[in-house]
Amino acid sequence: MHLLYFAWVRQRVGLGEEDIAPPPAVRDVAGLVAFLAARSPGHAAAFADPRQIRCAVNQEFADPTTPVGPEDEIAFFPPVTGG
Amino acid sequence: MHLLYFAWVRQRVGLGEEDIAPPPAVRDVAGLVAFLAARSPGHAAAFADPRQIRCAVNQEFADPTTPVGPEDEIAFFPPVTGG
Amino acid sequence: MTPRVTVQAAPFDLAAEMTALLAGRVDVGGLASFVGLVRADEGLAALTLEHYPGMTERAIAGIAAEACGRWPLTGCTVIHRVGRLPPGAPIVLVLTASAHRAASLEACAFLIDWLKTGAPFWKREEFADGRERWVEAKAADDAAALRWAR
Amino acid sequence: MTPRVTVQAAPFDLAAEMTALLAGRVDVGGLASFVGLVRADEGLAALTLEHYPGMTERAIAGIAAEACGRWPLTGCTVIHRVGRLPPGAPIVLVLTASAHRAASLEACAFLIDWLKTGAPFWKREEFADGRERWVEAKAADDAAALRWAR
Repeated sequence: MHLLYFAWVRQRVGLGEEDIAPPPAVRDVAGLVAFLAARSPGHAAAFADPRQIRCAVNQEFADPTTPVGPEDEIAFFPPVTGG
Repeated sequence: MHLLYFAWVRQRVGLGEEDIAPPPAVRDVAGLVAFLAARSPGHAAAFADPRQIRCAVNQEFADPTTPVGPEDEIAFFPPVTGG
Repeated sequence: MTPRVTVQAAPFDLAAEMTALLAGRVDVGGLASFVGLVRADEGLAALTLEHYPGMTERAIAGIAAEACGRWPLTGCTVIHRVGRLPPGAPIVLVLTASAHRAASLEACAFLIDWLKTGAPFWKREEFADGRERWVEAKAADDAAALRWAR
Repeated sequence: MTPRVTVQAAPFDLAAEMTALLAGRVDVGGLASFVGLVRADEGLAALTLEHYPGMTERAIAGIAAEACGRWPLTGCTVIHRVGRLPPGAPIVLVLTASAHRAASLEACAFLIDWLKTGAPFWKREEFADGRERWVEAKAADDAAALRWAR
């Protein structure tokens, strides 16, 4: 599972990307967020308020119930501010 | 009184501009149109259907009741098609 | 800020006009533009635009000032060409700058809509087969009609 | 017609982009553009834009294709810059060409509105006094929030 972090999520985690292999119980975005929040103090800070986090699975916007698997590219980031 | 004609009004009248001195009974745009329509066959053709004619007095859009006087610049033209 | 309003036969330089609205400024967040061009519909060979020198410029300056009152513009440029123009030629440029994107976009649309209905210009079409005709105003576009017909 | 979509650090050449949309055509009646620029509000010294390489380009291409479905566009270009930009720098360009002015203006406004709310970009502000902060999305601008919160 390939993870990407952007903007202040990246800064808090301390990494732009990482590869992880979560336990099989992690089946969707909500489960992955709970798993990641316990991974390091940086991850904990990044995921402290999930309402501030947006997620994309394989480059499509996702929600907490979106399934995740070992081959997926999963990105976490704040609400977008382009234009 | 200085008159200006634009677009097909100009083509039908056969003149781009002219100076005229209408009788004192001509006091407003409607009176001026009636006076002009009798001035020549070209004028008659131009003013045959007043609904197709727009008017400006001293470079402001006018209507049939707008007063006209000897010192005025008065223009007649079709509905505008700019942009 | 006084809008820049020009009626001219010559082509306009859009990049130069934009640069002029932005030069030395750091308070412009949005710059909207609209360019109207001659389409070769139905075998059109050329479009000739006529205007009322003096009144046309005054009328455009008036509506540009109104746009500046309705929206907080930092810059506004309207250039309308006259004379004989071939298909593909630019006819009109509207440029609006503002701190905020919505203001620049709305003011730009307002101005080009008004130019269609309120500015003293008249278009004559020439076709490849030699026909010529004056473009007729659409009823919806003829704002001046109300003033006359009331 | 495939929209041209680019995310790049380099400045863009608006005149060249316009010329490309009009080259050899006589069926374009309206060309609308919007340029977004960095404002120096509150002592802003620089804005740094980050994006999600791959997803950002796909997302913009998707919405540009949607715009081409909604409006009869003859051309559409979206260029969004990333990296560190000083006040006054252009950030984003949207260009839309159509036979009709309303289509070009509406599609241009639609695209820039969507870029604010749907494209994966994040802005960090640096101020003259050394402070830095990530720009927070306005609630009204956060279209993705619904997907998450439902």
